[in-house]
Amino acid sequence: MTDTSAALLEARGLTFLRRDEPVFGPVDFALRAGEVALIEGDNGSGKTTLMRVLTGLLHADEGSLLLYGEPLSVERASGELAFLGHQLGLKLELSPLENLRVAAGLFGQRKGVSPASALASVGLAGYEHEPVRRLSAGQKKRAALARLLLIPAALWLLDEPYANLDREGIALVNRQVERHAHEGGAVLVTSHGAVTFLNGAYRRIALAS
Amino acid sequence: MTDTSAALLEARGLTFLRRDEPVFGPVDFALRAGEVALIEGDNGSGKTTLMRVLTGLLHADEGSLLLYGEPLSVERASGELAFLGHQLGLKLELSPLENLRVAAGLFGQRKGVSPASALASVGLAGYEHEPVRRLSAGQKKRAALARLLLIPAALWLLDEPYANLDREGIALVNRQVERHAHEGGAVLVTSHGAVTFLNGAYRRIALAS
Amino acid sequence: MSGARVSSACAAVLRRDLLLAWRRRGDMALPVLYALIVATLFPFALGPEAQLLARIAGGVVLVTVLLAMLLAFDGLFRPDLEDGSLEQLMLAPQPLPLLLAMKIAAHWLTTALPLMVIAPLMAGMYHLPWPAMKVLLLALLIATPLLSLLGAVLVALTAGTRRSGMLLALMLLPLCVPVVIFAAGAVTAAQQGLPWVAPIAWLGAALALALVLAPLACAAALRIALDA
Amino acid sequence: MSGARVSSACAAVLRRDLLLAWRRRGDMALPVLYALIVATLFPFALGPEAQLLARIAGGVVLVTVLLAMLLAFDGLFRPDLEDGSLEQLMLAPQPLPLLLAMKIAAHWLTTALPLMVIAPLMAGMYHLPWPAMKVLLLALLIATPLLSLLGAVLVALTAGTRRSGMLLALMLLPLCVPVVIFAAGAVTAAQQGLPWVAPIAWLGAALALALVLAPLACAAALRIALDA
Amino acid sequence: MSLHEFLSMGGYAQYVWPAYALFFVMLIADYLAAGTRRRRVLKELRGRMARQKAREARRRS
Amino acid sequence: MNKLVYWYHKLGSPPTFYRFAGVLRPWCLAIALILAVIGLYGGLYLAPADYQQGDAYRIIFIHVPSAWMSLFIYGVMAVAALVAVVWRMKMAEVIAMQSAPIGAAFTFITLCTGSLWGKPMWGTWWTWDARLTSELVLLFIYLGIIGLFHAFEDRRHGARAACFLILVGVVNLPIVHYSVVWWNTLHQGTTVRIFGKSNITTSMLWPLLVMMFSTKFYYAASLFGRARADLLDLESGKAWVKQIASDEEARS
Ligand code: HEM
Ligand SMILES: Nc1ncnc2c1ncn2[C@@H]1O[C@H](COP(=O)(O)OP(=O)(O)OP(=O)(O)O)[C@@H](O)[C@H]1O
Ligand SMILES: Nc1ncnc2c1ncn2[C@@H]1O[C@H](COP(=O)(O)OP(=O)(O)OP(=O)(O)O)[C@@H](O)[C@H]1O
Ligand SMILES: [Mg+2]
Ligand SMILES: [Mg+2]
Repeated sequence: MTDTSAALLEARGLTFLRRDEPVFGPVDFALRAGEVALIEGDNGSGKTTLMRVLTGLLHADEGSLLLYGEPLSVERASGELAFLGHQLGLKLELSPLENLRVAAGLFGQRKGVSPASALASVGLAGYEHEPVRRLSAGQKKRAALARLLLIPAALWLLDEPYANLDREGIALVNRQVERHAHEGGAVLVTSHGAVTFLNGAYRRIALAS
Repeated sequence: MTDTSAALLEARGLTFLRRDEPVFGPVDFALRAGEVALIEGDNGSGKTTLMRVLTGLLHADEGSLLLYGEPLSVERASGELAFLGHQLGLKLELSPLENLRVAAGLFGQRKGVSPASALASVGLAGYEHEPVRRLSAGQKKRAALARLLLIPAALWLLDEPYANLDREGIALVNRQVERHAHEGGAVLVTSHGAVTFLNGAYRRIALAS
Repeated sequence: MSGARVSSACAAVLRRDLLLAWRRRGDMALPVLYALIVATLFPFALGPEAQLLARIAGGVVLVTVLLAMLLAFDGLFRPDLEDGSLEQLMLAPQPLPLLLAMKIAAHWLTTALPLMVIAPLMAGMYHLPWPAMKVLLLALLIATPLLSLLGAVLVALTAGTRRSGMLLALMLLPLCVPVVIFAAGAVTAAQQGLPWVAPIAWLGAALALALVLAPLACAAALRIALDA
Repeated sequence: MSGARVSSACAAVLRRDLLLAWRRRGDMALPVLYALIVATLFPFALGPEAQLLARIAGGVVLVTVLLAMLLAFDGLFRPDLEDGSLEQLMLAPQPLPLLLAMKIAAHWLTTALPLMVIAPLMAGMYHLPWPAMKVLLLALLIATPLLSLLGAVLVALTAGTRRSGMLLALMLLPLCVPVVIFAAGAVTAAQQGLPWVAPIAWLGAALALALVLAPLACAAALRIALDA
Repeated sequence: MSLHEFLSMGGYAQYVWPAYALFFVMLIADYLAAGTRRRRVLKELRGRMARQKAREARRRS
Repeated sequence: MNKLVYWYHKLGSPPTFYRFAGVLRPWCLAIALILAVIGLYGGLYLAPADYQQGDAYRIIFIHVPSAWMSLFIYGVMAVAALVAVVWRMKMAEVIAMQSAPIGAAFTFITLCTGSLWGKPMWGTWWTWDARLTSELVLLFIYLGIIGLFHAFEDRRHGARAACFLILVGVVNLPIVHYSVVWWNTLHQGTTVRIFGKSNITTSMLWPLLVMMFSTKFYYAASLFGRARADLLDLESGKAWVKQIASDEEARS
């Protein structure tokens, strides 16, 4: 089916222009199964923009983007990747459980994981039926992280997953990322240049602003 | 007219309730002319809420608030204080100069200061006629700071004035605050517990979360 | 790992939107109230003469329902766009037009259907006779999903802009003109005892076409709107 | 230090709002287009019979202008609330009701006045005869500021809420009923050659009252809406 | 007056009885709404109290 | 006077009001039910058929009390709203806000029963008559108040805004009422005259008055119930509410 020896995700000379000025310069990298990479850059250096290009929602103006060695498109990418952006994609009026059920309906779910168990493993046991509106910012983030655990995507794109989280939450993300890489997935994480929370020596991709 | 020996602003047992739970505990302080004080607290500890109570826009549920020894009300407070909040109060479609002219019309202006000179002294010379929409976040903040220089208010309430500013901008705020205190004004500044930018040993008012 | 089936994905989207509408049922009532109030205002402006009111009943009810639907369109994609749910929908491994069709169906069920329920009430207050009322309801039953579908495409196009309400009205109303003409034509014909099937048939044909094409166009428009 | 005079503060507010409207003149055109299109839809819905159209001309123009104004009300305080300008206005050492009166005046000038300009056009499309047209314009000239003032109070109340458009319509329309009755009554009377001064005089009296009370109520409502 | 006569309301039964039915249905629904709301509020409150207790227990341990 | 102030403060305190309302509620409901049985017996059975309207007029025994209630409740809300806006009294907010759905229900009943009565009498479900139209507008005013209340995230905040709207609506009510009257007389004479008091004989009048009192007591009972539930929600951080929650759990 797909060429499994090829990198899971590969970018070659990727550039995104806004009014003919590059938001981020040419970016090259290849991400294989089991790898974690960190995208670094200051505010406004184009991290979020890059992430959205990688999901296929935005089109790069120059360069090419390959998923399993084939050109990436929204149709091709969908289902293969899980995206956690600045906006969490949770409905405030629904409970975390109801939100996860929708995700499971859309994306399917991993074997051995249920919405309730995913919530429990991000520390939201007891909050399953509370409307998301009433959760604190950190708890909302956790509910969004539970979606990653639930849906069967190989590539995780995490845009500033640490924001709003306390120490324990940061450790939770790190554990989650490492486990996913260990199980054969791949993870891209963005972070402000100054502070990094991922422990371990992962590959760094720098975006100059 | 007003009892000048009394503190410029005095809070006694000030508490603000949301759904009957205190957002910040009883706060007591007195601020005299020439003083600067720092309000510290974590995210969500109630700093912004306290500031809005001090402007008279929100009503404290318990405790009392005195301006020049008299109970504070919006009518009494207006004109005496200048407030810089999370929202800067700038119109994005107007230029910094036009924005400042509106402020001068509403609040009057200090002797010897004009909108243009205030803009120059916050480093926005050359940007007077650009719509605020096209300014960077830091430049917007500077335009809001210029308003403080322009209008004749004795008490400054600055809610996180350092956000979005670079090193030079931070130094600018510090100089501005010190000069204002020196000229007989009083300043209240909020800041996240972790990092403080004000140099000098100012009084600290801690809000427990 | 097990992927999701298309049917369960559609059910999930439909159920989610209906559940959301139920949780915010206060908002759901507003278009209905709006229509009722607009319909109430006209007699004040025109005088309470029963014959005149009966003459314009069909037209007023149609235009009022249309205006109320128009105002509710903003809620079709904007909330999902703002909280990131729309991105998640677009990243799902399912045909996007189908998922959007489900969203449109939910929107029709929660905004147009309540309007259709009160349409007889409004028409009754305008003294529309029963045979014409039947035709009016039939016309609404075909015209409102048609408008929902057309509106969805335009809402998708304006999804990325700031003040989309007015803009939407501007773009949608010209499209509405033919719909209104045919629907009102059928009602008037019925009121005068003339055959009214032809305009309804045209509306039906347009609806069939829109059912196929609108979700596709909507998906394309959303992709364009988000790509910025 | 020199305080600002009340007159210069009022001028500053008025100038600012007019300037802003000018910078966003595209948005300013939208209510006008909206009214035009709604007014266009009715003949399609009712058929082109000149006599019927003339009969309902006054009412349709009034209700249409009202609906268009309604849609523009959202822009009265919300932008200022969101960017913090409103707080600055409330902290100014000037009587808030006066400053708000200036904002309302600017809003009337930028939304209702253009609508008044096209009102004759719309009425002409409906074959309203000239003597009645004069009365219609006079009625609009008094009714629209009245609506602006009443609307401002309610907009101020909903300033703190999320989806306020529909809610505003719901709250405003009962207040509109008397206004519409008197304005339409005058136009109908003129059309029938009857004396039309009495309802206009009533409207004028209401306007005088609203001019005094509405800014005060508006200030109180805003203080309530912001106090949370 | 027979029961039938009473129920037929002199030929106006189709207007009188629906009016009375509406009156009672609306008021009963209105009255029950308070009880329903009260039960829901208390249920939510008990959930919140249980969570608080669990959190305190965790903190103490 | 002192006694009045004492009770003002006493009933202004939520736990006291909660207990007070809990005691009174069943009594109010019982009285309402007994009066309703008596009134309906008198109205539906004892009273003779009207010589003009036949038995259709019997709708009067729910229509008119409901119509009176729709206006009476607005009056109560206006007083409560005034107290709430001026003195920021929490109980007044609760009473004003919890009365609104009951008032809306009575208004709706008035409209529907009137409509059901109008069909046989006037031959139409609805005419744009002054009284009918102003009652419809009253329904919209009620719904606007309820809508505004629920539009705010914070409930006390919403209550304060809605109370202000109630006061604005008070000014509006007579204007709407009279303008609608003038409106109809502007174009044509009153088409239908609702018959005057003189037409009512004592055998019809007393059940009407009994029903009037019954609806008043019903209102009190319903309001107490709603206010109690609302207080539990509003004060859910307070010890007395937690006490009630754990007590009820123990009992069940
Ligand atoms: C939808 C239709 C109707 C509505 C909205 C309506 C509304 C009202 C209202 C608001 C009142 C209270 C007026 C006040 O106390 O100031 C009232 C009273 C009354 N209505 Fe109706 N009504 C309707 C139809 C009818 C019909 C069809 C009849 C009888 C033919 C009727 C007979 C009465 C009577 C007898 C009173 C008591 C008048 C008095 O003594 O104050 N109503 N109605
Ligand atoms: N929709 C947009 N239209 C125009 N310019 C945009 C848009 N979104 C972002 N930009 C600009 O593109 C640049 C890159 O933005 P991006 O959001 O990718 O930065 P980022 O690295 O994610 O920053 P942050 O650390 O604040 O999240 C910024 O200069 C920003 O102002
Ligand atoms: N409009 C509101 N309605 C309800 N709760 C609010 C509202 N605004 C703030 N809060 C809550 O009140 C508390 C204090 O908020 P506040 O904004 O004063 O915090 P802060 O100290 O300024 O935080 P930050 O450092 O993030 O600015 C928070 O828990 C917040 O969730
Ligand atoms: Mg970013
Ligand atoms: Mg803050």
